[in-house]
Amino acid sequence: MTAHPRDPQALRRASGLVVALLLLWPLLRLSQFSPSALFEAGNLKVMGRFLRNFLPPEVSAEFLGYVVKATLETLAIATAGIALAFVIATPLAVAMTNSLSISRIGPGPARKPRMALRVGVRALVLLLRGVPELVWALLFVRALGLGPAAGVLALAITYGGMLTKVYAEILESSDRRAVDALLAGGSGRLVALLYGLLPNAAQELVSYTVYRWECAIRASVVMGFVGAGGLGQLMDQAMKLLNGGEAATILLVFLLLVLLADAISARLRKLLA
Amino acid sequence: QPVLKVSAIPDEAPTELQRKFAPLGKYLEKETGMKVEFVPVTDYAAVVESLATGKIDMAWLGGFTYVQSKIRTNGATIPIVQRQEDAAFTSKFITADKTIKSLADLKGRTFTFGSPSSTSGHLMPRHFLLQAGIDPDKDFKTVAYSGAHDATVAFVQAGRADAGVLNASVWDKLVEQKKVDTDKVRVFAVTPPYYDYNWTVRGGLDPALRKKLTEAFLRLDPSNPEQREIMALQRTSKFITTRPENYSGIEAAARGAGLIK
Amino acid sequence: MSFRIETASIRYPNGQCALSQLTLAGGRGERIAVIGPSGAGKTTLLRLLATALRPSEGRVELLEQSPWALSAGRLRRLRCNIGMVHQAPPMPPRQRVVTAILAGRLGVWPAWKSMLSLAYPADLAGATEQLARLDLADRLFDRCDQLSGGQLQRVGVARVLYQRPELILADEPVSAMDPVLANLTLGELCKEAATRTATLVASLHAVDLALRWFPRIVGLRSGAIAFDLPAERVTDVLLRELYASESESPPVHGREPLRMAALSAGGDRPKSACR
Amino acid sequence: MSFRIETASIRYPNGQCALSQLTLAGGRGERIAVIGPSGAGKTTLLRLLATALRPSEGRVELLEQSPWALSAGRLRRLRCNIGMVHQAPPMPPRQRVVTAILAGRLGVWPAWKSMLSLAYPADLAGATEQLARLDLADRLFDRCDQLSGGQLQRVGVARVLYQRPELILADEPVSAMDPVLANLTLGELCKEAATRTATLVASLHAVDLALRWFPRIVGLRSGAIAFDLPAERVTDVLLRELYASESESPPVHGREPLRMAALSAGGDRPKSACR
Amino acid sequence: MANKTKAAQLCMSCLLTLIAVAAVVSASFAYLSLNLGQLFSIDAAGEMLRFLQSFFPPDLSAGFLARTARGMLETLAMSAVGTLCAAVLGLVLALPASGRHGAALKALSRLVLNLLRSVPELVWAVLTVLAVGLGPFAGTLALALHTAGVLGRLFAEALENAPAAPAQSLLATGASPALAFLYGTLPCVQPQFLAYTLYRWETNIRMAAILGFVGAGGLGQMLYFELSLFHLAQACTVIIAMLVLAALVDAASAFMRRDWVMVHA
Ligand SMILES: Nc1ncnc2c1ncn2[C@@H]1O[C@H](COP(=O)(O)OP(=O)(O)OP(=O)(O)O)[C@@H](O)[C@H]1O
Ligand SMILES: Nc1ncnc2c1ncn2[C@@H]1O[C@H](COP(=O)(O)OP(=O)(O)OP(=O)(O)O)[C@@H](O)[C@H]1O
Ligand SMILES: [Mg+2]
Ligand SMILES: [Mg+2]
Repeated sequence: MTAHPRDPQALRRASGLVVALLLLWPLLRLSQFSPSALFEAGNLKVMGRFLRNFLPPEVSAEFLGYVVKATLETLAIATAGIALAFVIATPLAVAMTNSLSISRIGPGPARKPRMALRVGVRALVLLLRGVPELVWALLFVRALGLGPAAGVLALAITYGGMLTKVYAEILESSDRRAVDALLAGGSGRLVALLYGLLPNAAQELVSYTVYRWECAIRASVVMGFVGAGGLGQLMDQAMKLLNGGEAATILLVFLLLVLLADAISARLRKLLA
Repeated sequence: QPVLKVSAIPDEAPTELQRKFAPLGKYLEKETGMKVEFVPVTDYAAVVESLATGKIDMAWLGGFTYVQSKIRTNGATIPIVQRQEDAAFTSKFITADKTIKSLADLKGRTFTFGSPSSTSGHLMPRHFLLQAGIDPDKDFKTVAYSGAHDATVAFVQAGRADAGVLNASVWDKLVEQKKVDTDKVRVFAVTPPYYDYNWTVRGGLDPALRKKLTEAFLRLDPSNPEQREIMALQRTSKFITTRPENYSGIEAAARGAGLIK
Repeated sequence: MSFRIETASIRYPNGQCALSQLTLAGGRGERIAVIGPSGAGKTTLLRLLATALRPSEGRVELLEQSPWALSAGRLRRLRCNIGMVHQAPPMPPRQRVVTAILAGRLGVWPAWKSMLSLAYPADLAGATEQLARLDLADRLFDRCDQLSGGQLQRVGVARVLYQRPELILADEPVSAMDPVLANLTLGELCKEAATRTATLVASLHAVDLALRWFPRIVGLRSGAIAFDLPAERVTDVLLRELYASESESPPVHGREPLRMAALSAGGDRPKSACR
Repeated sequence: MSFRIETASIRYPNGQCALSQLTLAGGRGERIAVIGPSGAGKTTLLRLLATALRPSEGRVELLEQSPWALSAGRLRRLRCNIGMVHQAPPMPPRQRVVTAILAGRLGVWPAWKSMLSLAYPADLAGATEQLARLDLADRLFDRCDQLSGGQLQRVGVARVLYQRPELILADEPVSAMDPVLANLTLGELCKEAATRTATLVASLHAVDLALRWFPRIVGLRSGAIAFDLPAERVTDVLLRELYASESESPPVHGREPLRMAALSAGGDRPKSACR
Repeated sequence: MANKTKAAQLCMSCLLTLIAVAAVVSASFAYLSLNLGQLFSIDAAGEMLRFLQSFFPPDLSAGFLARTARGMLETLAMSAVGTLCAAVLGLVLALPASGRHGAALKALSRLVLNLLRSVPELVWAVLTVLAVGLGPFAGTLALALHTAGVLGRLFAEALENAPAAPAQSLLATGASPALAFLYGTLPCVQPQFLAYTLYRWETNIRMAAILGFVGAGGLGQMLYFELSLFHLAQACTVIIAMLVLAALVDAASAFMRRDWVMVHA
């Protein structure tokens, strides 16, 4: 019988915990974290009064007209933006995913340059999604003028960056064995993606894409900026003016759209199951 | 048919701006024979930027945004007309707090401006605050930017900020429309007058068209029942011509406040 | 020479040394069984031959080429000629059997064909044929996660049969199969290797199967070669030594099957179908 | 009675009928081997006994209880007493061996203990002990995806040994092990069953192992019981029939090992360690 | 051959769905009558290039750098604390939402998640400002509430996709669903969860931008301010600071993905 070994991870875990706590403390201080403020009677009363203000929702014909028009526009912009973002994201994600790297196996020839390339793509994607939408919008307004085109492009660029990143992360997290077998059998990366990763990851990819579409519907910054209006902008306005009734109506529309997105997502996932 | 693209700084809700512009747009269509298209945006910078790059032809600008557009185009944009009232515009400091009686009481309180690009909601109040010895970046507890004049009122009325500042014309409108509870919110200080809003056309716009537009504005007459509505919506009784030099005071104030580098 | 490994070592990232200074070569058309205790490095050796692992030191030569000196494109072409049956079948659970089998040719198909094949199988007949050899043709359109252990393993074998590589590697290809099926499957693998004079290297736990189907037996132990002999010269003693647990002497129950297996090996090994 | 299945059928959602009208019972302390061709329904039968599948029709009684009539809480308690070694070890790849083994007792540990155990293993000694029985004590802190096939399978067995259930189910528990190790493992499973008079039901492909270690053999074919006999009465003919491929007569190579296995079974089966 | 119909992977409904998606996308483009061709004219390229040039060089004066650094810290704190709270809340809601505790709880928790995320951050910010007053905590709370809805949904769907065998095998040995989750499912989905959380953190760093207006401060408010005033050099500095933060999070996510970090228990 061997003497019982000690867990070799124990020390690392304990020190990790300590470091995490040490880091968390200043962060909590900086963000002035104080949940007790939530439950102060005065604050609750103010909030309650404000929330009562949400009822009844605004249903005047004029406002509903605005909402319907904004909804249509928003849906169109979000759909077009996501479609372009998808076009941008797919090749970038394939290029960025380490699991799909042929040179990873072994490691084989050209490992270093490929890794450098991946780092490059990573940086590019970081730039796409890291530069605020507003800046992209300003840029495209210069080229295309005010109007949906600039908004769609700004959305496409930032969301393209976000989709790329998340696609890559999803692909990276799914089971590698199937791809490894394919890549070691001489297939190309695109084909390995289709035969080895997608069967497992497709559902999650689709569900994230639909979620992004839903975010695009809510996005207000870009659309308002380029004069495309949209639901998000109406919402911002209603909230800034603390107009509860209007906000409630728009919130209901948001909720409906979220439910719609959920239904679409569920349907697509079922198709892929 | 050629199109005249028009926009306005979003110092009020874009829907409101659109409503205000509709009859004026029809009038200008008739006067110029062009199709007039109004593009509402939600960001001051977008208007300045599009005017500077010729993506729109004419815009309703604040004094400060005009100065910005002038700087960005090296003086190419041309202000053509302004409302009579804009020649002596003021901003009003408001509060819902009984203990605030003068600007000096603001130290250590929370305060909200309108948009950072706003003349009457930010630049000039800041300028006069500085003159009164209050540095907003140091002396206030928190500074928020509500984004629009009517939002500032909402902020103050809901108690989210101890005090705020907005342009006099919007305040009067809100009071008139009973959109503000004057029992709670009151004006406790007013700025000295300054030049503000104007209609500016982009550089390179056909001078003949510019002339036509200027004249169209100047011809507006409240005694004409059709044009009365336009004037009422623009909240003025008369448009007057304006010149770039009118805004050198604003430019100086902006430089002094560090808003133009 | 179909493959040649010279003093190759493999060390996994966690420091585990799975093969040390191993030297082994096989000629075209040879059939080699690798046997050895659990953790001996059989899978590692086969993955080395499949170019899935790069030796930490030493040299590997496959089908007259040095895989790790090749350009990326040529390495891919080389890999198309090497097929591996994995110990745990690496099929995505949601994939259909027919797709999993056709995936064997992805390396040689043009990309458009591979993509179209996702919508409609590009070579139904071919996939059916290989599956039929393993008595599973009726499950062509089932999903991989709807198969039993033995059925899934046969799909893995069928994929390699469909691939038609010059070097066939099989990592315990029959571990989940009943005796009759195991014989059938090894028979098909051997037949495939024989008709195309491809090289077959298989790791096996069932010593009797190894001795029956493979003329050459390599015993692996702790990452090194314990013996490398023609099947008829593999003796009971050698086997006992090979499998002896490192910590203690072999358990008493272990003796019988070994002798039995060894005995039957010396006797009437059928030579018919293979070569 | 340890378990009793009465005319139970299992139909998978895709329509595949894996068990049809099967009736089988086992007494406390019995050791039963289930053998049969690939796809016969062995795994399905064991999953039925593990309450992982609910019969489409028929009745199941386990440890004197009707699992599907129990409340959720009582069903959980029942399940604590049933342990299963899966055909494909179901360990998350990134989990460490020690955690995977300790997971065997989750059902009986209080929740706080199980949670704490994620931070620091709650019962290092216990896990080491079980692993040592299978000759793998030195891999306690490795991640499951860093083990070889046979090593991972042993982790699965160790988990059930650690669980100490009254009904031990083992689905091909030694398919990835070499002969010596397979004997060692089956020996430990039998010893465990014997010392605690637990019931052991194992499916096996290696007929010789089944005949050596199990007094009672159940032959399964196409979801129905082909025979259910004491080991010494399992004849060559029965086995040949059991494994005969449905489409054709058994391949000629199949004969030898079967006879061999059957013969050895009749002979000197060691009875020492088990019971 | 009867197999022919079975062989085609594209079923009728898949085809219909594909067509529907294509139709909706082209309808959107048509509705907006987009003319993206303009983008590729020399003129447009020149305009954009000139605009980009006006951002450089960034303002690197000590005073502004110090302000930026303080903004970075504030943003980091708000986004980190907000995301952390959201991850915890999201996980708690994701478990029932993935259908582990029955259909009723699933529907309920899904509704809560949908509500949380259909209300944009900005709206939450207005509410939280009323609840706790102007300041970073309001921003933190707003981020946390919205993000919880988002992460909850993403977690739930990742859970539904996770391999079932490990948890099933534990359930079959009598482990409670919660423990089966901890020992069987979490190790499989943990990388995915971590990736989503870190990614969301990155998003929240940017989102803190919008929250500037609740007086939460940080980089977001600075960027909004400087961009509005066309202080492009200063805006450039702020953008670089945001990129640096995002890159840090990105690197952390890559680091966590390393095999030797990803040990589960
Ligand atoms: N990915 C890995 N990381 C670290 N160590 C590994 C890895 N894979 C295998 N090993 C170790 O390397 C040694 C050889 O493993 P290998 O899989 O080659 O054994 P094997 O002979 O195939 O055994 P088995 O018969 O059990 O499948 C073992 O000790 C194993 O634990
Ligand atoms: N999840 C499933 N869905 C549909 N059919 C299944 C599923 N699992 C198994 N089957 C089918 O049920 C039948 C019995 O499967 P089972 O796994 O019980 O066989 P087995 O006897 O264990 O075979 P093996 O020896 O190959 O493991 C097989 O035909 C198999 O294809
Ligand atoms: Mg192996
Ligand atoms: Mg089975």
